Amino acid sequence: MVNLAHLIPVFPFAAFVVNILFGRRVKKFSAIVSISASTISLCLSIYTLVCFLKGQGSYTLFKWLIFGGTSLNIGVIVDPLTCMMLVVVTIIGTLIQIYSIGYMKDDARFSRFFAYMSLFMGSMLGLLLADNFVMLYIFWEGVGLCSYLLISFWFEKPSAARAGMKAFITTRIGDTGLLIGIFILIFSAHTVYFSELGNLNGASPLFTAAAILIFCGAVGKSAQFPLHVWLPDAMEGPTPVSALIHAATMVAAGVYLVARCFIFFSSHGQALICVAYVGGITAFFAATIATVNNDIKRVLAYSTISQLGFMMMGLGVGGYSAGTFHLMTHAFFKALLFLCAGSVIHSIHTQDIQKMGGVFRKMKITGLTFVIASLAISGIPPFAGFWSKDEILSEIMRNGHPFLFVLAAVTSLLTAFYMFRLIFLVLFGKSRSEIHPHESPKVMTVPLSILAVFAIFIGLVGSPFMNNAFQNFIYLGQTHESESLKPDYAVMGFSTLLAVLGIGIAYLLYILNKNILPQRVRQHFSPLYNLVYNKYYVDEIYDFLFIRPTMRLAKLAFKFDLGVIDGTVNGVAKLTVIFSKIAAWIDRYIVDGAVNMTAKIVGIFSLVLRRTQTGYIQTYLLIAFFGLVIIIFVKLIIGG
Amino acid sequence: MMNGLIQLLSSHGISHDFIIKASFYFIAALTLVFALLVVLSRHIFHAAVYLAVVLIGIAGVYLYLDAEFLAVVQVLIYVGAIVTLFIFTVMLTADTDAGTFGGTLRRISAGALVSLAIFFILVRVINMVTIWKTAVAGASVNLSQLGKSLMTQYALPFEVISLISLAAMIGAIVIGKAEKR
Amino acid sequence: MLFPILTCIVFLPLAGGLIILFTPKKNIGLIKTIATAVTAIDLILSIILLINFNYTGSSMQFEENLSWIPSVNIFYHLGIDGISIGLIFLTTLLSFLACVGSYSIGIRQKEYFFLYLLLATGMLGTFVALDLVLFYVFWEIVLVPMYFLIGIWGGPRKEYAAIKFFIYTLAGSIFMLLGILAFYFTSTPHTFSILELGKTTGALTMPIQILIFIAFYLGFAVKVPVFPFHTWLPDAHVEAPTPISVLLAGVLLKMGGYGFFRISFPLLKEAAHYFVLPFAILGMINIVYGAVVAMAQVDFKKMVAYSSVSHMGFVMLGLASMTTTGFNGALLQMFNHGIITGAMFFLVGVVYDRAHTRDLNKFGGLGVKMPVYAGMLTVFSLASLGLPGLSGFVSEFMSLLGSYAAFKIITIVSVLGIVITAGYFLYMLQRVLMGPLNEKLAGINDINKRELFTLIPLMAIAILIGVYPLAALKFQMAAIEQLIQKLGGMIF
Amino acid sequence: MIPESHFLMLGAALFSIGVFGVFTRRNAIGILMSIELILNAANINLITFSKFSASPDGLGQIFALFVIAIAAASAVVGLCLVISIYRNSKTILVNKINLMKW
Repeated sequence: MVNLAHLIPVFPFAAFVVNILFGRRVKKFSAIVSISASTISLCLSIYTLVCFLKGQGSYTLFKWLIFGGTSLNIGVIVDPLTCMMLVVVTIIGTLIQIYSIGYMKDDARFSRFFAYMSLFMGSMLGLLLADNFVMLYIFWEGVGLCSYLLISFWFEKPSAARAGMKAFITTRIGDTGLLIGIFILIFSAHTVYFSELGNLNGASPLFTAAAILIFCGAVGKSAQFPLHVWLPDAMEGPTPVSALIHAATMVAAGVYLVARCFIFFSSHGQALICVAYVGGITAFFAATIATVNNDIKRVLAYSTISQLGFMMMGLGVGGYSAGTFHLMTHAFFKALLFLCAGSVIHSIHTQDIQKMGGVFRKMKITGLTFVIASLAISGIPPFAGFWSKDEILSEIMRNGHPFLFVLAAVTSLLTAFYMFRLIFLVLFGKSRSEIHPHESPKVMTVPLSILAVFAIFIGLVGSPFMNNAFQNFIYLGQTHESESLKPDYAVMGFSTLLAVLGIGIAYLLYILNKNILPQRVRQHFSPLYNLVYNKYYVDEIYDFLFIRPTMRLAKLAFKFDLGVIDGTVNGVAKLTVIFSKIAAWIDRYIVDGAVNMTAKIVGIFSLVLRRTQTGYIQTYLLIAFFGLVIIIFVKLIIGG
Repeated sequence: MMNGLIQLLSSHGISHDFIIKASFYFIAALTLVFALLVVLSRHIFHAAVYLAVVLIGIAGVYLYLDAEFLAVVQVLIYVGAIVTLFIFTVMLTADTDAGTFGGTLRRISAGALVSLAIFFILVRVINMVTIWKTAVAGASVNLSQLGKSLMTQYALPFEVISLISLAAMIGAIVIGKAEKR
Repeated sequence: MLFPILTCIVFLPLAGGLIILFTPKKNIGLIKTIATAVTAIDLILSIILLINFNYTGSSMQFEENLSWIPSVNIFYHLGIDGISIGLIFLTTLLSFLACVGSYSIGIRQKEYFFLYLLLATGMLGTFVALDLVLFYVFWEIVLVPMYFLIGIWGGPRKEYAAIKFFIYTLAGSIFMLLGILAFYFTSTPHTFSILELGKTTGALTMPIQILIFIAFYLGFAVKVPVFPFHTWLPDAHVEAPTPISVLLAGVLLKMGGYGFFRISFPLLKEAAHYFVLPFAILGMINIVYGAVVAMAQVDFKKMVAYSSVSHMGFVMLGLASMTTTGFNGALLQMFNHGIITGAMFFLVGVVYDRAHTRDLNKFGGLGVKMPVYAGMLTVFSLASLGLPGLSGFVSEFMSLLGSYAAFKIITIVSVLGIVITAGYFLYMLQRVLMGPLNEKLAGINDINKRELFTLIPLMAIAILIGVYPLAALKFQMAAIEQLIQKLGGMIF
Repeated sequence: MIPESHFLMLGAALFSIGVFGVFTRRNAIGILMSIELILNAANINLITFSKFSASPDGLGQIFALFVIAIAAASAVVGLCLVISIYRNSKTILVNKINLMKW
């Protein structure tokens, strides 16, 4: 059973290189190249899953970097979490790439799109396989890069360019947290490898800080509360991108990271609680915004943030398997939701749900899959969402977090409400503007139906009917003491009730009395409504708090640089010029003066002497003799 | 010749020694006075005549120094030739300018001052020099001895002097000749 | 080594320059071929050097030692070890590529190429000289041609920039000369050779060491450039013609850093330890201040110049850490920065030649018209903002890691500097490549073969070091280890 | 006998009068006369020394002869010069002859 796990990311990278270099010539063919690459990766990951079941562990490859004493070897980690994620990511990736053939058919830079898609697949798979923090960080940034490239794919639109930049910088801020966390680990814990994280049981505050910093990286990537602003704007990118990156895989990387170092987090309690609360707040906060938003993709984006918050909450309360299970199921039905939204937008070319209505009649398959996905996400029993969300709710209850439980309950209620608000506004009722929806081509609807099948049945994997196969699989080999696997019927009933309640309210508001009630609600709670509608003005606050001051600081620094330092330099230059003037003046009047003075003296002196040149010989003789006399006289006096 | 004259006088009862001294001082004073006159006289012609007198006085002094030949030569050449030459020149250049002597008082006083200073220095030097004190009054030099040494030991200077005189003569003729236009 | 390879490398350009002096002025083609041939041979020689350089040995290799001025005990002493091998290769590579890039120079080609080759000799000499006087001579040789190159072929404010550059560096180098003389007189057998001085450093008392260190610091700090002395860099870069600013950023900035590695730290051990904290703080200021000011730039070249200030801050930080990782990171950062910023200036040159303006707001949407150029610019911008997988990240990561061991707060602040770096580079990318196409630039054509030729090798190296950093690290490992042992730093 | 210093005094006096004459005389001929005086003063000294010192063969007197000869020559030349000056500029007053004056 030779290890092929490390080849998984290689194929997408190869596809990327092929598409980038020969993109223009190969045009349509590039889609085939990247899809074949991801299918190969899919088979390899299934193969790795099979090997893993037969007991194939992780292994190291070669030395990559040397820090002084310790050397850093690259290796591949193969454990239940990775295999599960590998399979999920490759399945969804392939399906979405097939889907985007239809979606991006008439785009000028078709080949470049697929190049970026396979680059993303490569780095995402690399991230999953990395066995140490440094490699994880490298692919982590790689994935961030792809999201930047794909968000600003249609860079003619300035808004797309800005969104891309915003995404990259916000995630980058999170990444610096992760980087500092890695430094702490490397320096104080002398270890970088995930496998060695287990034995760091000493609960020193430094490690807790490291854990929180690593979580801060996850917050950036998975768009949790403080750093979530970039995800809604990321909807500027093409819909398959949003589906793949901003719903299923990349944003899940944050949750994956927390799950990966779950042992490390659990040994430092405070970090875990902090994860739980951040997750809870994000879930509730995002859900409220989703209820009022009018752009179909932004609603789904906020729902993703909310669901991610849900997963974080699951992990936070210690429900390792609950969190990861929800991560898997969510990936499927959220991707499906985005693709449905994509095909709707593809046919009616608008994203504003106010203008839509009655789409179901024309787009049967998309409509049906859309409904299935919404049922799944709201947590209606047979569908996937129910099982994973129920797991999380029971975990929260069991680990005794009353406040979190209330938060989770309200969030799941709101989730059901805004999903079905979407369903009723988009699919049913009369179309509010002259739109003429038409069913998307086969190449788009087939992946939709496959994903719909997954959305229905994937939940059963973790359900009691298949005696919790997923949970056992996740915990294979590790001792799992926290989670009791007996189904908690009370919680199940309660969550189903919440879901049905949500759907009912939505039905009441949007179908029965059309738009009377919503208007009245809006007027009644108008201040609250505006606050929520404007996304709690978070963007504006950030802009005001961070972006504008940095720009002002930058200008100030530049002026300072010009004024003060250049000023001093030019000042010094002017000073020297002044000095030189003074020196010149001195030189002219004093030094020169002295010279002229001596000249004058000599002049005066010579005038005196001139008078002796009278022209009479006698005076000359007189002077000569006078000299003689003086000399003799002196000689006589001195000679003595 | 000097001793003969002295004998003549001493016979008249004046002591031999006194006579010599008195006569010498008389001649010396005479010379000095006329020398001053040469320098100070207003008319150049008078100056020339006074010069002749001074030169004769000096000849007299030579006699006291037992240098009879020189006295004669002095009188012969100096007075006879040179002074007459001066007088010719004076005649030729009968400068009408009155008051040949003069010039500003300042110049005279400066000149006087310098010459007096020189005189005092010379006097000082004479008194200082002591070697003469020991010297004994040497024997007088007779003429034949003078002639022999002139011809034998000092033949070279003698020839040089003749050359100089010749040169002077030619020079005088060349300068004196009227320039051709 | 019987064949004096180092002397050849150093003086070959000069020989080429002299030949150019004899070629007729009109025959520009010949001049260009000579210059390119000379720099190409130089590059091949340095590659030969790389091949048979043995990594394990930390002592000087390819040493050449002839007495130059016996009366004052000055030797013509050349030699390279792990520290200078990378910089030599960088210099020969950049001078070859910049020479190819200089084909677009329009006026007075003959003087240009002569001065260019003279500059190349000066730069190479500085990196191989092991005698302080020889080092100082080469250090000064670099100044004169650079002054003329900026002063004659520069942009609008060229005289100001050239004079400012010249006087700034000269002022610094005078202090350096004082330091050299101080070394000469304090060393017992009165020697200038860096190796001997290295052995006898024990003798110097602390205050003398501090004085000499400060003297050398002034000389090198102007070149690096470190915070208060950096204002010559943006002016010199903005006004210098493209190939010259490539060399200026690619190599001249490294001479300062190299000076610290070769002279200041090994020879003045205690003083180095004494000044470690101010070094770190200055490094931090350089990074953050450089990044912040770069954010506010409108002129493309000035922005890249300030980014060099910020990147060289990592060198200072790495040096301050006194750890093998920090030193390795600093040295590698110098090499990587040379490659990346050299390429960035080429790219700026490409756009400047076509649009005749460097104002970032005047560009827009070039990505559509110049796809290959857009790809190149994106790759190099990402490399310079330290994206993992490209060379920038490796050296920054190691410097930060090394300096983290010594100074925790300073490193954390510097890491924030990286975010700002990402900010202004993406802001630049957005203004240049993205957004609606600026109609004035409609007729712009993509990057041509020659410019591409100058960029491909640099990109290849950047990616190679990014993916497999040991390729570059293995050269300098032994030398850094030995230096750290001598300094008594941590083998972390 | 007359002490030797008196003769020297006489010579000195004559010399200084001659010098005084040279300084103050405005007439060229006057100056030449004064020069003759100076030369004679020198002669007196010479002869005095030849008489009072132990010079064997009247060296002083021979020397005096030579001086007289030269004096004569110089006087001749001087006078001719004076005559030619007179012919040129009609005056022999020294303060008028100042062609050399700058």
